[in-house]
Amino acid sequence: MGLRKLALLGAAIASAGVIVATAAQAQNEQFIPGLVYRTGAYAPNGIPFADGVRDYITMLNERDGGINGVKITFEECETGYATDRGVECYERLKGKGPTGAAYFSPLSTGITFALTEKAPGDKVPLITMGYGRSESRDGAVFEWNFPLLGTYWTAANVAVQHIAKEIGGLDKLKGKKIALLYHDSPYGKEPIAALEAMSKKYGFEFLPIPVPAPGSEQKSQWLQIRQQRPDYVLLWGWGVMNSAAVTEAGNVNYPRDKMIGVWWSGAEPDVVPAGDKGAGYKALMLQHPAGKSAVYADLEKYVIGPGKSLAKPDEIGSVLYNRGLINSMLGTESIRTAMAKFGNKPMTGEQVRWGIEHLDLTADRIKQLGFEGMIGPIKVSCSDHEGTRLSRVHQWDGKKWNVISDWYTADDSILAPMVKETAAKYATEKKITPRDCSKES
Amino acid sequence: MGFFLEVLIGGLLAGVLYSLVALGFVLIFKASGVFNFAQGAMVLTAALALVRTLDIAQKEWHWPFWLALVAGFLFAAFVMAIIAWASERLVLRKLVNQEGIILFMATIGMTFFIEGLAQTVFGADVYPLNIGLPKEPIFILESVFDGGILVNELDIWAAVIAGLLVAGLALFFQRTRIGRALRAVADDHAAAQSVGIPLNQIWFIVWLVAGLVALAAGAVWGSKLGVQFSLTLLALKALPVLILGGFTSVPGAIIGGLIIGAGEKLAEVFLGPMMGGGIEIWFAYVLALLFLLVRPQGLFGERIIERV
Amino acid sequence: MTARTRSFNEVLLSVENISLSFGGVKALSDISFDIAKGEIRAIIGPNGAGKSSMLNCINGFYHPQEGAITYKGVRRSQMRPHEAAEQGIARTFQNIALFRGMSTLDNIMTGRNLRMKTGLFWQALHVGPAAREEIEHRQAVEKIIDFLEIQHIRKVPVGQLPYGLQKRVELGRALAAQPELLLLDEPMAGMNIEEKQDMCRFVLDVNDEFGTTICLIEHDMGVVMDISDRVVVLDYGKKIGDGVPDEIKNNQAVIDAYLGVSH
Amino acid sequence: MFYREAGQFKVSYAADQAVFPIAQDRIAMLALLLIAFLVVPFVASEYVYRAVLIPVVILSLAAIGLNVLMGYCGQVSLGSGAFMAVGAYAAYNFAIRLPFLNPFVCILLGGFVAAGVGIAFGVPSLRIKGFYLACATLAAQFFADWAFLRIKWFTNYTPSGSINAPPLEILGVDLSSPTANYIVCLVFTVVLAIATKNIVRGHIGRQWMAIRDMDIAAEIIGVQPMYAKLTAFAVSSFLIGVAGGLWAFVYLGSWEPAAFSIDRSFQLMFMIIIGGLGSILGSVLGAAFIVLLPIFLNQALPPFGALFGWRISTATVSHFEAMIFGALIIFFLIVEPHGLARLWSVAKEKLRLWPFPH
Repeated sequence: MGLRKLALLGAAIASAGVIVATAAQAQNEQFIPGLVYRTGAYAPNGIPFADGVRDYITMLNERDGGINGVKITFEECETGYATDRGVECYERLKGKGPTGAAYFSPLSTGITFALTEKAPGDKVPLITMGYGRSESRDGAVFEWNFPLLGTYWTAANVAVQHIAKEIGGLDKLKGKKIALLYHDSPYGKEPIAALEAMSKKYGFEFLPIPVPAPGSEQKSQWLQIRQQRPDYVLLWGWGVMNSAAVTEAGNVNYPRDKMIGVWWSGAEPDVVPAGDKGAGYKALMLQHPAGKSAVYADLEKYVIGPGKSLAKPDEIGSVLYNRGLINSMLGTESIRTAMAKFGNKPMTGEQVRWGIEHLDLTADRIKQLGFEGMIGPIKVSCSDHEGTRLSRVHQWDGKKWNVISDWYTADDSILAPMVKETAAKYATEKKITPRDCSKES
Repeated sequence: MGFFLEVLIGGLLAGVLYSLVALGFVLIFKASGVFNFAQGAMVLTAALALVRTLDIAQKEWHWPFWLALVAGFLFAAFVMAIIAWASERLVLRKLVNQEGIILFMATIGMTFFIEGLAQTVFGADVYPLNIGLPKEPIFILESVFDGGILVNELDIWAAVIAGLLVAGLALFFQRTRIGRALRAVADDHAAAQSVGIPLNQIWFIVWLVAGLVALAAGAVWGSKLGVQFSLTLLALKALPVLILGGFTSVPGAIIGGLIIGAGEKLAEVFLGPMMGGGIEIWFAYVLALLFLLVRPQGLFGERIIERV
Repeated sequence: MTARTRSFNEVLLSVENISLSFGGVKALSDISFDIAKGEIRAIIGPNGAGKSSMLNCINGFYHPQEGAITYKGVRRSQMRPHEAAEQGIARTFQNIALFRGMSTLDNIMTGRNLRMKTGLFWQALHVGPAAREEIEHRQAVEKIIDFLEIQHIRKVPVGQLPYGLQKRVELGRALAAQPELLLLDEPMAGMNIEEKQDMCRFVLDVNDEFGTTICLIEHDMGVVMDISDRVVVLDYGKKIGDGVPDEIKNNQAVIDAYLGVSH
Repeated sequence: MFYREAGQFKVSYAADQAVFPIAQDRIAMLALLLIAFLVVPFVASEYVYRAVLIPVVILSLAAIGLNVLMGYCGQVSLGSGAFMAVGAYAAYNFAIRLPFLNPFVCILLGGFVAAGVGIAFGVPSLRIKGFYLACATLAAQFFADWAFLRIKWFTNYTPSGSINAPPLEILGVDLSSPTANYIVCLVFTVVLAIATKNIVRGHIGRQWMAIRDMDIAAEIIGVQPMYAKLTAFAVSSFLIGVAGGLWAFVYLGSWEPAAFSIDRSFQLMFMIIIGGLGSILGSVLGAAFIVLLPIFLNQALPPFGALFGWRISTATVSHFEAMIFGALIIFFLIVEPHGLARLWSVAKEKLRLWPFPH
C-alpha cells in the first residue's frame, strides 16, 4: 500500500508541477478555458459550438496578437455534459495561466449550478450565455454569474409572445393549450416557473411533458401530444432529443410550424437528421441567425484558410458555430473592457468580472467587430447581468434556417418580480448579503 | 378506445424494434453462454460504418444510390466480421471456461473499446441515414375512430424486417448444418467439441450473425433517429426484453419485446401523467422483474436444475 | 482386514418410502433404510443409481415428492439445507465443492460459521467478543488441521491445491461443524492407493474418536467392505440390498445388478 | 533486502490473524497514514486536492462498498450509482429537515438509509442470480434516476431539481477549505475501510465469500443465503451511500441526479475490476487509477500527438480514454482477475524472496 499512495502522491505532485511550470512560462498571457463536449450523446451540438469558441480566439491571436497585445492561451477540457467531469475540468483549469482562468462557459445548466457554488470563492466569473439559472441575472445576489443575451425565462416569454402574435394577440391566448416538451434535467425545468406564471396571467393551459435524458425515445410523449392536441408545443431539448422530437412530430403528423424550440433546439444538428420532416419547424434565436457576418472574412483569412480550424466545412456558418464565436467575442470584449480600466496586462478573474459587468456593446461597436446582424446592442450592469432581453424566431425550410420574425423584447413586468423573488430566496438560503447596485460603479 | 389502440399498436411496433436488438443478445447467449453487453456498441458501429460509406460513396465518389447502399451494407458487414473475429480471437478464446459473469464484464470492457474506436474512426456527429425506407405516418381505421389510428410506415417496415430475420434465423438453426452445430454448442460445449465441432469457428459465426442482426437494428434505428451515439443506449432498452423472454429463446425475444414495448408505452401514456411522467425506462425493468420473481428463467427460458 | 462387526441399537436417521423425480424421470422410488448412531453406513450402486440424489434428500437439498425422513426422532418431509446443517448434518461432495477463492484455513473456518454468532457491529470493530470468538474457533480449526495433516497448506488458496488435498480440506470443512451425521459423497474417487489409505484412516478415526455417524457413497468395493458396518445397495433408483458387508457380497440381486457387471 | 519476515515468529493466533502479519507492512501502512494525514496537507495544491485527492478518497470508499457486494459476495451490481444517489439525497433531506444535525451526521444517516434501500433491492438476489440480478440492479439505477428527478419532496421542491449542500462545519469550525475537505473524507474512508477489512476477515466475510465461490455448497454447510446476501447488500450500500453523501456535500456542493447516473455505476465497477475483485486495497488502487488516467491522458496525449504532427482534440482523448478503459478491463479479466492488488502482492512476494529467484 505504501508504494501506491507514494506513487499517487508523486503523480499528483508531478502534475501539479507541470501546471506550475507551464503557468510560469509566459507572464503576458491571458488564459481562457474551454469546457466542451465533443463526445457522448450531446456531441453533435457540442462540437460546432466548441469550434466556434476556439476559432474566434485563434483569430484574435493570429490577427491582433491577442487582446491589446496580451496573447490568449486557450485549453479545452472535455466534460461529456457530465456535471462531475465539468467540476473536475473547472478545478483543473481555474488556476492556469499567470492570472488564472479569465472566465468559464460551461455550456451546461447542470455544471453551471455546481459552479455557481464555487465561483464566488475562487473569484472566477461564469459566462452562461443563453443558459444557466434564470434568476442569476440579478447581479446583486449572483455577483459572478452572467447569463448574457438571454435566460430561459426570457426565452419562455418571447416564445409565448410569438405564439400570441401568430394567433392575433395576447388576449387570444385564453383557453389555448401550450405543451412544453422538456429535457428532464435542471435545464429543461428552468422555463416551467415562467410558463406557469404566464399561464395564470394569460389564461392558457400549460402542459409540461418530461422526456428522460438523453431523449432518443419519445414515442409515448408524442402519443400523449397527439391525444391532448395542444395548440403549440414548446421544445426544450438538447442533443439527440431535438432531432428525435422533430422526427416524432412528423410521425404523429403534429404540424411542425406549431412547434417552437428554445435556442438550444434550433440549430442544424437538431433538424437535419429529421430529413424532410423538419421543414416548417420554428425555434427561438439567441439573437443571431445562421450564416456568415462580416467577421468571417478575417476568420477565413487567419483561421480557416490556413487550416487552423478544427471545424468541418458544413459547420462553418452554422447556428451553433456562430454562437461559439459570439461567446468568445463577448468574453474577450469583456476582457478588453476590463483592460481599459486596469491596464493592458493579463486580467484576473475579479478584473474580468468587473469587465463583464461593465460590458457595453453599441450597434457601432458590434458592426466594427464584424457581428452586425448577429446580435443587438448589449449593456450589462450590476442589476442586470443578462444585458439584453431581445430575441427573434427562425424557421427551418428543410434546407436552411430563415429568420421569420422581428425582434421581440421580453416582458419584464412578468419576469423582473420572479427574478427578484427567486434570487432573494437563494440569498437567504446561502446567507448572501446582496450588493447594493446603486452604489456600484 | 381509439387512442388506447393507437398507443398499443405504437408500443407493439416499438417493441418489435427492441426485439431486433434483443435478438442479437439471444443469439450470442445461446451459442456461447456470453451475455454480450457490447451488442449496443455493435449496433452503433454497424450503423456508423453503413452511413459513412453511404455518404462518402454518394457525395465524394458520386455513386448511384443503390450501389452506394450495397457498398455500405457490405462494408458494415465487413466491419462486423472484424469485430466478431477480434472478439473471438482476443477475448473469448482467452476466457474459455470462465464464469459467465466474468465474460459479461469482459463484454462491458468491449463496449467501451468499440464505442471509443468507432467514434474515433467515424466521428461523433449525428448522421442522418436514408436507406430508402418510407417514413410517412399513415392513418388506418379512420372510419371507425375519430382521427384514425396512427401507424408509422417505418415501424411497419421494421416489423417486417424483424419478422424476416426471425424466420431466417429459425430456418438457419433448424435446417443448416452450421445451425444444428450451433444448437449443439449451446447445449453442451464439451460434448460439441468431442464430436468434432470446432468451437472457435462456431463462436465466430455466431458473433458474425449477431453482428448482422446489429446491422439490421442499426439500419432501422438509424433511419428513425439518425446515426449517433445514443444508439448504444438501445442495449439498455433490450435488457428487460431479455429478462422477460429468457436469455436463450428467439421467440422469447420477440414476444418479450412486444410485451415490454406495449407495456411501457401504455404505462407512460396512461400512468405517467399521474406520476409526473418519464416512467417508461424503469417501468420496463420493474415489469420484467416482477415477472422474474414469478418465473426466474423467463418466459421461454430453460428451467435450471441445480446440481452439486 | 475383514469387515468389522459392531452392533448399534439407536437409530439416528431413518428414510421411509422416499420417491424423487425430475420432470417425469424417477431418480428414487420408494426407498427405505436407516442409519444407526455411531455406525459407518455405505450406499453403493452403479452409476446413475440415485446415490447422490439420496444424499441430497437427506441433507435437504432435494425435496422428495413422497416419503419422509426421521432424524433424531423428528419426522419431516422437507427441510432447507441450512436447517439440516443446523441439525448437525455435514457433508462433502462428489465434485469438490470448496470455496476456491479462499485459503484452506478460511474454508475450514467457514465450516464453523454456524457456531459463530457475533453481529456486524462487533465484527466491524474486531475487538471484544468478535476477536475472542475468532481465536476460540481458530483453535478448534487448528486441531482439525493437525488431525488431517494439512498444516503446510493452511494459507494456500484451495484452488491451487492438488485434487487429493482438496478432498481432505473438504473433509476438514465438514468436520469443523462437529456434525453428528457426516455424509461423504465418493470421498476417495480419483485417488491413488496411498491417498485412499490416508482417507480411510481419517474416516475411521473420525468415527472412532468423535463418535460421528458416517454415511458414505463409494465405488471402491474393497474400501466399502472394509470400513463400513452396513451397506445399502441402489440400482435404478430402487433399493436392491441392505445388510452387513458379508450379506451384500453374497446377495444374488446385488451381484447381478452391480458386482456381476463390474467384476 | 529490508523486506524480510525471517525472525518474526507468531506466537499467538491473534498475531497470525492480524491484517498485516509482517512488521514491515505495518510500519509502511502507519507511515503512509501519517503522510496522508500530516504531510499531504502541507504539500498539496488546491488543484491536486479537488481534481485528484478528494475524488480518489471518496470514490475509494464507494469502490470498497461495491467490492463488498461484487468482489466478496459475488453479487453483480450495476446500480451502485443509485445507492450513491440515495445516500446523497437522504443526507440532504436530513440536513434540511433536521437543521440542527451536523452535516456529517447527516451523511452517516444517509448511509443508513442507503443500507435500507440496498436491503430492499437485495431481496430479489435471493431468487435470481447472475445477469438477471445485474439487470435487477439496473432497475434500481433507473428508478433512482427517475425518483430524484420527479418526486419533488426529495429535492425540497426546488424548481430546477438541482440542490445545494449545507455549509460544512463541525462545532462551529468551518470545514470548507480543500484541506479540511480532504481530511474529513480521508477520516471517513480510512475508518470505514478498516471496519470493512475487519468484517471481511471475520465469519461474516467468510460467509460472503462462501456464497460467492459456491452458493449451493455454502448453504449446505449452514450459511443462510438470505442473511449473508442481505448483510452484504446492507454493508455495501451503506459504504456507497456514505460515499454518495460525501461526493455530493464535499466534492460537488450542488448536484442533480445525473451526477449519480449509470456512468458512475460503470466507473465504480471498472475501479474494482482493475483494482482487484475481493480486495480492499484493490478498491483504493482502482479508484486512484481510474481518476488519474483521464487527467494523465489529457495532459500527455496532445503533446505526444504533437511530436508526430497529429492534432489530438479533446474528443480523441476522450475516445482514447474509453478505449483504454475497455482494453484494460479485458486485459485484467484475462490476465489478472485479481487486479492491481494482486500485481502488488506478487511484487511483494518477489521482494520477500529477493535476491533468490524461488
